[in-house]
Amino acid sequence: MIRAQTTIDRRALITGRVLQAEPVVPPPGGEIASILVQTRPERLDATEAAITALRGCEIYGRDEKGKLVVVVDAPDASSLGATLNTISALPNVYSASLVFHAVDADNV
Amino acid sequence: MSDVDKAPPGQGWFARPWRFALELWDVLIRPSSVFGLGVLVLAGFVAGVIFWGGFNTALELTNTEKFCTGCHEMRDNVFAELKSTIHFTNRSGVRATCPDCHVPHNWTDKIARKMQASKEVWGHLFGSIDTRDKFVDNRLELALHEWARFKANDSLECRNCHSAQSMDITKQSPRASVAHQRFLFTGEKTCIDCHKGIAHHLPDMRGVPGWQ
Amino acid sequence: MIGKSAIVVLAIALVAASSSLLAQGVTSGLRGPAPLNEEGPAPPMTPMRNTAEREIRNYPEQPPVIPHSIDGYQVDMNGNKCLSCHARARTGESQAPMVSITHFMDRDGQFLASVSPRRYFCTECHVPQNVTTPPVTNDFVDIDTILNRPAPGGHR
Amino acid sequence: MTAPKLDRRQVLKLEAAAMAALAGGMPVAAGAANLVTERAESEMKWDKAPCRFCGTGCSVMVATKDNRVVATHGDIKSEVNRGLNCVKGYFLSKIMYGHDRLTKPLLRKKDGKYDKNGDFTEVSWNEAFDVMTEKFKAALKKRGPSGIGMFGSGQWTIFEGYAASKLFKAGFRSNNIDPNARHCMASTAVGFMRTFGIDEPMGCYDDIEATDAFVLWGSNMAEMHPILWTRVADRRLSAPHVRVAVLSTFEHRSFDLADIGLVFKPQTDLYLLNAIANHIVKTGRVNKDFVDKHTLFKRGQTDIGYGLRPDHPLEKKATGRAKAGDAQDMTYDEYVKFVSDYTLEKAADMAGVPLSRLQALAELYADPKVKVTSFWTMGFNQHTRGVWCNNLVYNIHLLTGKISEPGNSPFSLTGQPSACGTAREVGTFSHRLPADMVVTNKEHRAKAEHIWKLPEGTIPDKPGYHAVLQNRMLKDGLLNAYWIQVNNNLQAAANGNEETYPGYRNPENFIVVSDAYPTVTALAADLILPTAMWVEKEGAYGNAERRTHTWHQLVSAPGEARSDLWQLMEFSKRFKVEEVWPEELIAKMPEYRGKTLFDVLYRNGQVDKFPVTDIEAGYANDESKAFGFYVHKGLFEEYASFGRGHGHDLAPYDTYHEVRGLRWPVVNGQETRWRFREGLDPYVQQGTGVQFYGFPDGKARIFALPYEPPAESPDKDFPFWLSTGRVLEHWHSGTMTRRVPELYRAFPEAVCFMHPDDAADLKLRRGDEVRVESRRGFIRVRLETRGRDKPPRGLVFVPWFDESKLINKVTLDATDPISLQTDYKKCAVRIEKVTTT
Repeated sequence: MIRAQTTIDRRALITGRVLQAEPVVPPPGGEIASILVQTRPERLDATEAAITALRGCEIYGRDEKGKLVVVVDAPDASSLGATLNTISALPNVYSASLVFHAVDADNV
Repeated sequence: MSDVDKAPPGQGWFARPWRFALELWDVLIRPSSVFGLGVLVLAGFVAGVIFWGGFNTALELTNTEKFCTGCHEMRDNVFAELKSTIHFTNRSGVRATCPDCHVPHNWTDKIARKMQASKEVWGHLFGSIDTRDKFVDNRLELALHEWARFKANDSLECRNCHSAQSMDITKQSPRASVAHQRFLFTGEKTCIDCHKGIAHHLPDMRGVPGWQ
Repeated sequence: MIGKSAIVVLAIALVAASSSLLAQGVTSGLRGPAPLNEEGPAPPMTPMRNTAEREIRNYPEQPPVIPHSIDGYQVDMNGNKCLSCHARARTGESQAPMVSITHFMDRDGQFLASVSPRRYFCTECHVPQNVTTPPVTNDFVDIDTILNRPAPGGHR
Repeated sequence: MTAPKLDRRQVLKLEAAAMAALAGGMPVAAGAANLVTERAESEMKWDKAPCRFCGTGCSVMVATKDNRVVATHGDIKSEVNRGLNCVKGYFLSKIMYGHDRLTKPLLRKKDGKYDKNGDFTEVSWNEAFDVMTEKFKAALKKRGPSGIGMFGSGQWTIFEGYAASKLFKAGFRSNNIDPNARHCMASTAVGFMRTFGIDEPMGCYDDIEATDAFVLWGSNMAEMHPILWTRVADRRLSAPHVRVAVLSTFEHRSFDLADIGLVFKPQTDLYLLNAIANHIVKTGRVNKDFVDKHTLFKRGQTDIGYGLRPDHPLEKKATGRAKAGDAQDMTYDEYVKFVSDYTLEKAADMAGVPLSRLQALAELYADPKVKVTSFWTMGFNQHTRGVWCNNLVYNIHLLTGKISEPGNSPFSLTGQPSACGTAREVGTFSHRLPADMVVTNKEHRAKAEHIWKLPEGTIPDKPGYHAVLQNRMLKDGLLNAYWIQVNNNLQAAANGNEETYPGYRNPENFIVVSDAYPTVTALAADLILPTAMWVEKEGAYGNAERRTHTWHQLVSAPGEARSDLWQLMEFSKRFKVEEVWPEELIAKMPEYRGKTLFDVLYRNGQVDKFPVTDIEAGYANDESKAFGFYVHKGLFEEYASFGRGHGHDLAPYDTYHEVRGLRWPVVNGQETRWRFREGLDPYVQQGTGVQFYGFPDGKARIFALPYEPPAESPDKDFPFWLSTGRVLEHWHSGTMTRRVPELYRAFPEAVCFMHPDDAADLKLRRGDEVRVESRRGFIRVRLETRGRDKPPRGLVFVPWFDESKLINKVTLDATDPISLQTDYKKCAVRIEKVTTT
């Protein structure tokens, strides 16, 4: 979770950012990933609901053959991994493949 | 001496030197009637210096890269690997030779290490590492010995040249500077913890802390 | 140093240009000033860029270049020096960026506990950079510049 | 502060969603409503295309926006690379945008008209073609069809190679057309023809996941075929029993994965190969049943020379030179006796390798329980006995029956994206026709003439000048009008100082170079034609595993740049049949009288059969627009008619735009992954089990071929071996990759890799400037004693990507006398320090 750091960050010291007025914070999470989920077509709605209920998960696409495009916004990589594992462990999910992963680390 | 010379032929291999020793002892305990005490003490001192110097010179001879790389085990494996590293060539031309890193600089440790080294001579004579493949098979064990030694003496041989006190972190790359401040200066880690494989190829690193 | 060698290069360029029988209206910056039937001097080798600053990428799928020197880094059957800092378990201590979790997917799209063996040899995709200026520039324009918007993920 | 940040994250999420939708083959639905506007505006169009670089044939996804390529990434749907690219592939997006892209034809002119010693001046296409036509007609008049020639490429698209081959062999009636694949794949192609009677690998990349052992013979896959290397690494690291053996004349990155690494003395690979065969025989591990049923034994001609000019002393004394490719029948027992001289002990001694490792390697092949995939590239092919090396490695696989099944695979890798697809399958070599046919065979010529609707006798019956011979003929003034497309032969051809450059600058010759950038070859030309590249045109490539894949035109070429295909077809309009064909030929088909070559070759009712409306909606196609018909489909379908029903079946053209390539033969819509084995290959007759149907008797050939020394070895004046090759970050002559800043900086200039002890002996240090000099020429380069390549003592390695250090001025133009491919891996040089003044 994002928390302000009180001590001087070494990286900030090296890069000179310590001189800026803003408090130095660790990079905000912003791990964005997309997951392609293949589920049993007749259980598509239930699966979609289950995924939407997970934290940081949004559905960006679905097709009646049982595919779902899930976009995850997670605070860090390990919760991203956990989310992925949770989705693949959901009932009626055949496979959940990670397609895209990037970090929206705004530290400029 | 004359007695020895006159000793009748055919006497046993033990009797001759034994008699010589007895005679010598006789001479040594008899007070000198020719030289003064001062002269004798001085001569004894000089002889001692020469003897000690000789021993040390001989020891130091084994402490050169030339000696180390006299065996093909060293020359074709670890020394060949050293040649492409920063410890062999670098911007200022100050280079490390084998004993700089692998022979302790204080005397007791050095002698202890030298006694250990007699095992390596044994290994050489019996060909336990006479091919590259055998060397590679044994590499992990050999490396573990050296890592343990560096770890135990807080990377003393590194620090003979690389004193933490003398490091100018502003001259280091940002990554090195951060790491040294965080781990080296705080004493959390010692050189070898992070710099394994800096002068030779690494063994199989599975299970080694800090490696995957 | 640089100034001096630039003068040398310039001088050679002048000599080459005046002596060449093939006055060419078109030149190649990559070839340099030496005429095709002659061979010019080799400029000094350049050092590797050695910083901790991450380079901006032109699009999210582009593998980041390595901003630091990897001279002497061993990546083979015995060990992977890169992962000793960039592996998930190591980044806490090393403060290096973690390998993207896309690297945990195997060929069949399964998610593994650690970096997939197919991604083991880092330098197939990630390369260090010499401190040098390419003689020919590149006019590539990324999507964010085209759309005049902030880069959606400059740092990864 | 927060507003732009939210936008950025949303943009990123949209991209993530688009990527996943693309992978799943679904339309992307909008997410939250407030993102719709942003989306519509920022949407990029994603399309598939094969990578522009090596023969691996990875598929990439290319994003375009406003007629520009804005991003590329590995195609998740592609079987070959499953979402990965190597560093070059990831930067494909930039290869077309080098600042010095050529956009107008450039002609050497003085005082307003063409002059060989003039300056390059911008001209119109019309003027360019006028001068070019005049020069080609003059050469034809002076020397007949042998006076003109063309040097093409394994980077030509299938259409371009086919159109060029047709224009020269049928239109101009000159077989003086050869691809640069001659430098790259010729030994492999001839090796296949000699052992199997049909070209190209029987296996495919799926062998990688099925095998127990990899053996790399003169192949640095870690740098040259990075994506295949990721598959090899994946297999080795996830299946602990798998072994990797790497053989080379110097240590390189592939040794990082090697269980068995062997650095052998140059040329002794011939010895090692025979010794392994002997080991298999001696230890009783010959698969007798397989050998009896499916193979024959042949004794090859020996003392065949080195492909140098005929007056060279080595050629004069080579007794078997005239019949280099011949072979006589022999028995199994005679073969056993032949290889019995080649013991592992002798081989280890000759090659300077540890016997224990050689034994371990031989056992991989001999052990019937171990499936072996052998890979090789230029170490075998660029070899004065390259065809022999290919034959000898097949011997090993045939003796053990380890062939044509998953995991057991002798596999030659290709260096160019369409060395297989264009150079070999289309048959753009000076001796070949499509579908493995040759110009020297009357029936083959007749078949081609029939398909092309041409009079009998149109195609000349003698092979034309091959790559190396073309340069010699240019220098000797016997080849006077010469067109070079998609390659950089001044940089690539060996002995450039004595042969290539004097040939191009010979006042009797007119040299045309079609290229996207001012390469050294272009700078040595008289006319430069600006050329469209990669996704600026519709294209098709064929990779090393027989996979044909296509792409659409995605953006327009800059300025007046035009594709090679347009150039070839447009140029053909300038020749009337009467100007290039003798009267007796025209008399056989008088309806062609008065027509242009364009009409005869491309407006023949076949090539122009498909209307432009057949082009998939949403894609530009500049050539088809220019000529008024769907050029690519027409050329492809006519070409495909050569191979359909003859073991080279291609699917209908439109299919290829839908899939990530298919491996031929494609029969009943099914691709073929392993050839010659019943159940896997539809061409194998039932009940035969295995059938090498390239030869009428269905049998493969096992060859007895000895060790013979190289053309040039180090001596006291030139004490080092020189080997040349590539590096990961640059592809071939660096024309594209050195214009990508990230790739340039990764490996800015060529260096000379040397053993540190050799350097110390010569009083040289890392970073010193040295002259690498042979009997033919020199270059100046910096010395490297560290880094990725670690030569043994007595050998240096210099990559050839750097046009500011033309290492091929130093190399020797000795070739394999059978395949006529140059040996770039062995010549003698001396290394001297450059003393700066």
